[in-house]
Amino acid sequence: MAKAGGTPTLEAATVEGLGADELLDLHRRMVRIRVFETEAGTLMEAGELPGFLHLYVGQEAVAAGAMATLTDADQITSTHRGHGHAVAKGAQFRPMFAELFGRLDGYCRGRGGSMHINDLSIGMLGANGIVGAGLPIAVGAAFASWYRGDGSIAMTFFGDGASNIGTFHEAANMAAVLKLPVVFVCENNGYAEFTPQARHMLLEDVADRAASYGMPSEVCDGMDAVAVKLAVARSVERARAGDGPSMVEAKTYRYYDHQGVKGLRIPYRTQEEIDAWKKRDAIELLEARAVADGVLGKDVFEKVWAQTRADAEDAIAFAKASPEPDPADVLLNVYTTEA
Amino acid sequence: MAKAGGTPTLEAATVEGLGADELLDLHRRMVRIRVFETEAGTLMEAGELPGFLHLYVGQEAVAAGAMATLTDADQITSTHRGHGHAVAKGAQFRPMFAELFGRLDGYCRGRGGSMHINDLSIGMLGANGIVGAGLPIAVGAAFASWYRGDGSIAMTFFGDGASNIGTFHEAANMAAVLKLPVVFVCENNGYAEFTPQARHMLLEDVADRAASYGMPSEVCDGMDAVAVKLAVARSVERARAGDGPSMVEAKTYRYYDHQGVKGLRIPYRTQEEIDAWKKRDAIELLEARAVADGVLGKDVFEKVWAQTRADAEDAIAFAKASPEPDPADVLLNVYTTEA
Amino acid sequence: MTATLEKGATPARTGRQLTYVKAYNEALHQVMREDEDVFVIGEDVAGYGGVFHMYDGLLTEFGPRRMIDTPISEAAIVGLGVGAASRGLRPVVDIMFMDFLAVCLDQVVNQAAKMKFMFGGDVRVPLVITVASGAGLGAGAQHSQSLEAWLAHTPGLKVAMPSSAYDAKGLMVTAVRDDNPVIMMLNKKLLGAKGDVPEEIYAIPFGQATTVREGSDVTVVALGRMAVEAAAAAEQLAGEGISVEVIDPRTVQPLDTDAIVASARKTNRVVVVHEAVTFGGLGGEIAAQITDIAFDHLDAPVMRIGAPFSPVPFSPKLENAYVPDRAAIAAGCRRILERS
Amino acid sequence: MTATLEKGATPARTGRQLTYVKAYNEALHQVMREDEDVFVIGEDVAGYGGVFHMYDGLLTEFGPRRMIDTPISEAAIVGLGVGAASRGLRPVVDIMFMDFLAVCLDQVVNQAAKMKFMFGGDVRVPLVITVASGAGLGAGAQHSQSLEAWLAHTPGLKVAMPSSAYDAKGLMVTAVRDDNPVIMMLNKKLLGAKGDVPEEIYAIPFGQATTVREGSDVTVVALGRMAVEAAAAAEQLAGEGISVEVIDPRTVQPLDTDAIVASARKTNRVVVVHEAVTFGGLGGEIAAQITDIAFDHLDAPVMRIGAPFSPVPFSPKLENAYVPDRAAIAAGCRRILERS
Ligand SMILES: Cc1ncc(C[n+]2csc(CCOP(=O)(O)OP(=O)(O)O)c2C)c(N)n1
Ligand SMILES: Cc1ncc(C[n+]2csc(CCOP(=O)(O)OP(=O)(O)O)c2C)c(N)n1
Ligand SMILES: [Mg+2]
Ligand SMILES: [Mg+2]
Repeated sequence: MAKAGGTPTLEAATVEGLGADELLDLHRRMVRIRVFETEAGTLMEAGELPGFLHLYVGQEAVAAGAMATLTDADQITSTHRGHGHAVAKGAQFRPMFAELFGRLDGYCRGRGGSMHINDLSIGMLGANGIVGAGLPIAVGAAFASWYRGDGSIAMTFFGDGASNIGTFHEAANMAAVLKLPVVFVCENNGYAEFTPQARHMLLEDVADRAASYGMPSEVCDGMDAVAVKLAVARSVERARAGDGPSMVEAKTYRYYDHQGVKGLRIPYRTQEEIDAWKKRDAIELLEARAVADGVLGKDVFEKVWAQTRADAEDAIAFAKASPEPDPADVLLNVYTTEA
Repeated sequence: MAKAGGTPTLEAATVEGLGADELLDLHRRMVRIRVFETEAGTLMEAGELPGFLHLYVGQEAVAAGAMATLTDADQITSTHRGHGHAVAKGAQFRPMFAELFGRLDGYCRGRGGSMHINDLSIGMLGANGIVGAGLPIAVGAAFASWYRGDGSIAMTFFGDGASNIGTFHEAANMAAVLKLPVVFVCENNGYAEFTPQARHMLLEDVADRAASYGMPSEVCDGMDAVAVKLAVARSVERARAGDGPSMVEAKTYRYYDHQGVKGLRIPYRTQEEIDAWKKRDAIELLEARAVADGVLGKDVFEKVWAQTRADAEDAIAFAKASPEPDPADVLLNVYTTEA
Repeated sequence: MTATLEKGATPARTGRQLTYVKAYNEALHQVMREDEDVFVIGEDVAGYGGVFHMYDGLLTEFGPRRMIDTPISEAAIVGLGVGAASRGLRPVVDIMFMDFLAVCLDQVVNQAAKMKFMFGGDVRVPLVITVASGAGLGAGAQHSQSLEAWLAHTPGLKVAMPSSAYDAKGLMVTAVRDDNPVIMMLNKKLLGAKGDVPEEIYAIPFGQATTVREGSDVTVVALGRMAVEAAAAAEQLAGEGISVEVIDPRTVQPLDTDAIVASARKTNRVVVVHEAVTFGGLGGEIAAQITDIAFDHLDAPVMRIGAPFSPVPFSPKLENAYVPDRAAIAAGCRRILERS
Repeated sequence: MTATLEKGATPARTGRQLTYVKAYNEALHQVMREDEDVFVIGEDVAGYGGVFHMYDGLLTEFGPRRMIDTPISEAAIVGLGVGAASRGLRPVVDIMFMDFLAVCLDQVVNQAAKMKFMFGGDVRVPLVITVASGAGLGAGAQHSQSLEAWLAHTPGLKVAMPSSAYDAKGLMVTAVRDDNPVIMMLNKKLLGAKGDVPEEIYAIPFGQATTVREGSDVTVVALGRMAVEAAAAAEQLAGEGISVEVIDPRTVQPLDTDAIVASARKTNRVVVVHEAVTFGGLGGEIAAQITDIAFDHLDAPVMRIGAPFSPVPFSPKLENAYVPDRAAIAAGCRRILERS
């Protein structure tokens, strides 16, 4: 198993048990994230985007694998590093890029920015600028599922660093006591900003904290979308069956800096470490394995990349052409005014 | 082991390993709590005390056993149910009763009341009206011990209910990561207000939550002052040796209602349950065992009771005679004005 | 069946007497009957009925699906409310003492309040957060605060401060039906106060002040329980030949500036009174609004009466002196009349 | 070595230029040298030097005992500060963005602020909590707030809002030496702004406003970064023949009412400006105080300029329109002169 922040020692990705369609679905979700984030990073480096940008590159297998277990009726809450979750859940490039530019056609009509992208029509209950704040909100979404008995579930994403804040503890315990259909997915990339995991908690596995709530948990390879999907699917099944919450921890890595693309200051990570993780790049792993196993051909993947790049190009052009919000409308949507 | 909120199945108290002096010390601390609280309850029932009163009767073994491991240089933080901790740490009856009456000679000069009694001269850093708030403050006190390297430690008391609030989690993790000399003592009386433990958490032992922080923990019989002292002493030793924080859970029971003496509404506990716990009353257990083992005679205990009752009588008279604070002084002590 | 009071309408009083807390409780019974999406969650709200009896009887009628006890986890309780509300339910979250908002304020001000705006409008957060506020019970510095100024300063929130049983019911009905997060501040000292409460369900619109008493010499704008004290002061001053108009804004966010300014224009002298400490309290906001709009009508600067700048003291003697009361209000009125 | 400025004293400017954030950083270096009990704790303050470079170089000089990185646990971070301060240490706690105070406000307002009072006086809480506040960086609704109104409304706290590098250093020195909990609000948009900063250690007393510019037609009381905007507006208005006096209170708790009122008496017209939303902001408090004391000197009601009643929008276009700036202040000054 990978040591967070250390050298990855995971086995090669598995494709077992998943059909070509499912693999392609995972691949497509990952590629869409990778392309979106790479483009966003380029735009930011070029000084074209206002505000902060917490890129998801490197962690694609987690969002892709987890989201492949959900339907649009299922709800997720996300984090400051939310683009990957949005894209994997099915968000569109056009309003996403438009939001990064602060334009009227953005998901938040330019009001929210990177950290507040949401799409209620697909069950994406929003990124969040406050570490840990999404966890209890997901518990509330799961409460609504339970209250209505509509078969939907909720899933919340959080980092290794977030597992130290009070809301993690409160949300997990609340979900367990009320036996709500929610899955807690920890994306352990080994760092909270610039602090390595070993300096912010003493356990190796965040998942072990689930025991405090009588909650089942498991750890999976967060560079392997198939492994993530299979692990999360077990938790989702429990949630749908009315057996309450579960926790899944995916060991993963972010390629870029905490915020933006390149770290400007102290090298809190070694190049060696970064390289080692990149050798197990989730997309490359999946492609290589699928090709080696003869499940899918290289050409299929190429098409996905090409199509996705074209989508991004289109979306960026769309975003740049989108009008800026009108300052006269600043009070819009502070309140819901009429029923 | 006692099931919190259920029928106690603990063995009789042990006096092993403790000398007559130590037993008498434990006894004296417990009796002082019992008498103080019983008198306070009587005064409250008679309508003589303003505000809230969360009585500690039933839980005396915990405060007595734990505090017997500390010196005045060691710091504690307490809870809304703080009288027992204050008394066991060495607080005086006179300023305690005066504070309950809101008088000038009270520990808070009448400004604080029951929930804020403190005595910095003996390392009592205050009761606290906010559930869970004392935990990180104790971590800070322990930080000061570590920073100064003065050999002192800190201890924080909290209930089963408090183990569900965010500050419990944050404080425990912080203490563990920084390896601070602090002991977390959970007084599990089986209820958070009127909610039984089984409905506010899924574990039987709060102490198991220490594992989330890589922290050693143990459970002890909270009706047996000797058992508490021995268990807490092990944690204190670790703290003093620089081995970081530990957690001790004491299974105990409160005899009176959550607030005040008698519950006025729904019987959230059965008389049977209350009676069963009272059969293992901490003071009676200790007395009976010490007498049976021939370590101490009944007369010694009688003297303690008599002396303590006299102290209480004196203190109540003192408190009643203490002047009320002057409304002209309301702005006193909002700020420290001169160094 | 359901009456929503029009602006300026005088609600029908029926002579039926109910306590403030019972009126709040009746509102919940009625809105829960009318709307299956309403549920109540908090510490000891179900089995125990709430530490202030606010939720008595609801578990029996609505069962454990709609009346939910929780662990001591305020941030998760409010967060649960936010998540459930964003999915269309109408949670009523109980946070017991208002002071406890400090342990969960992020979910209130950074999540519930901002979600709709940050999301570009695509969400509604019909969430009610009920808190017990106010001093006067010897509850000490951490169980006695009036923190409406924090909340009214937070765009996205609404804040109701009922001063009577009638308002407790009517404002609660509106709060639950509102599609925005609402803080419902029940005053602890008023819980047992009886008043006229019609049995039918009725809603008092937010942002509509009520004229507790008409008068012509001086206007007292009084928040929450201070409306009761102001009315008593007015009664007393009437005996001295001073005619006091008492305005209770009922909600401080939104604030009925029109009604307040209209009264100021009529009496030319205004006293604003609240339980919160004066410095940084809403008295400043209200005074500034009045002065800005009706400057030329004022015979004297708007006077503010609030608590002195200290935490709430425990001792009854100190606490009584600390919280503004009818005597302080009457004195203020006399002073402002002398000054102008 | 150590200079504490007397009330009204003009601090010696030496021509040495430092950025605002470097000035803050220099204050810390100096107070940590002079007092072994001072330490810094927070997320990424040590190894990384703080996400805003506030703590650069301190780890190297003072080592890991006095520069402590923590898990993401704001309530525990502040709580640790409270506990350590109550034992006589002088913690500087970094909470990064001011908005994050909402996750740990209990430790700030119910513990740190009230402890001395509740305890009957027998404790000191010499705690500094540093936060980065303010909008203008496209950081969105949860990373851009100015929440001084919450804190200044809390008895027991002090609140400093430096508007220059000079003040960042001098107020920080005072904050660390103060025996009370102090909130040090650094404005994010000013971090890189250079100004005159003497090398020696010096302390600017709390509750002492500074006259940024003298003038005779209208007074602008400007909080935090708004003092910079107000000075620019004054410069512009000077060209139009309007003489503006700019007062920067430096600390809003305590507030230098005397200086503000003196200026109001001189110019007879006052504009108060802050970044926070107008409703419930300190503009109301300041306006009410001025009006109360200097009513007869005012030619027009005190004008308040603040942000509109919405969360901070992300889009630069909206955000620029949202935050008050020199143009808005100049317009306000012209308007108040027309009005009176
Ligand atoms: C309550 C709060 N504290 C601090 C921050 C600043 N912050 C943003 S992201 C982050 C690190 C989060 O670490 P982790 O949860 O592991 O997520 P990752 O960034 O690694 O994806 C911090 C400290 C914040 N946004 N909210
Ligand atoms: C933050 C907060 N939430 C709720 C309360 C109200 N309250 C006071 S005591 C209590 C129960 C505490 O239970 P536990 O920790 O088990 O302590 P016990 O009362 O059993 O000693 C509650 C909910 C509070 N004071 N503070
Ligand atoms: Mg991380
Ligand atoms: Mg308990």
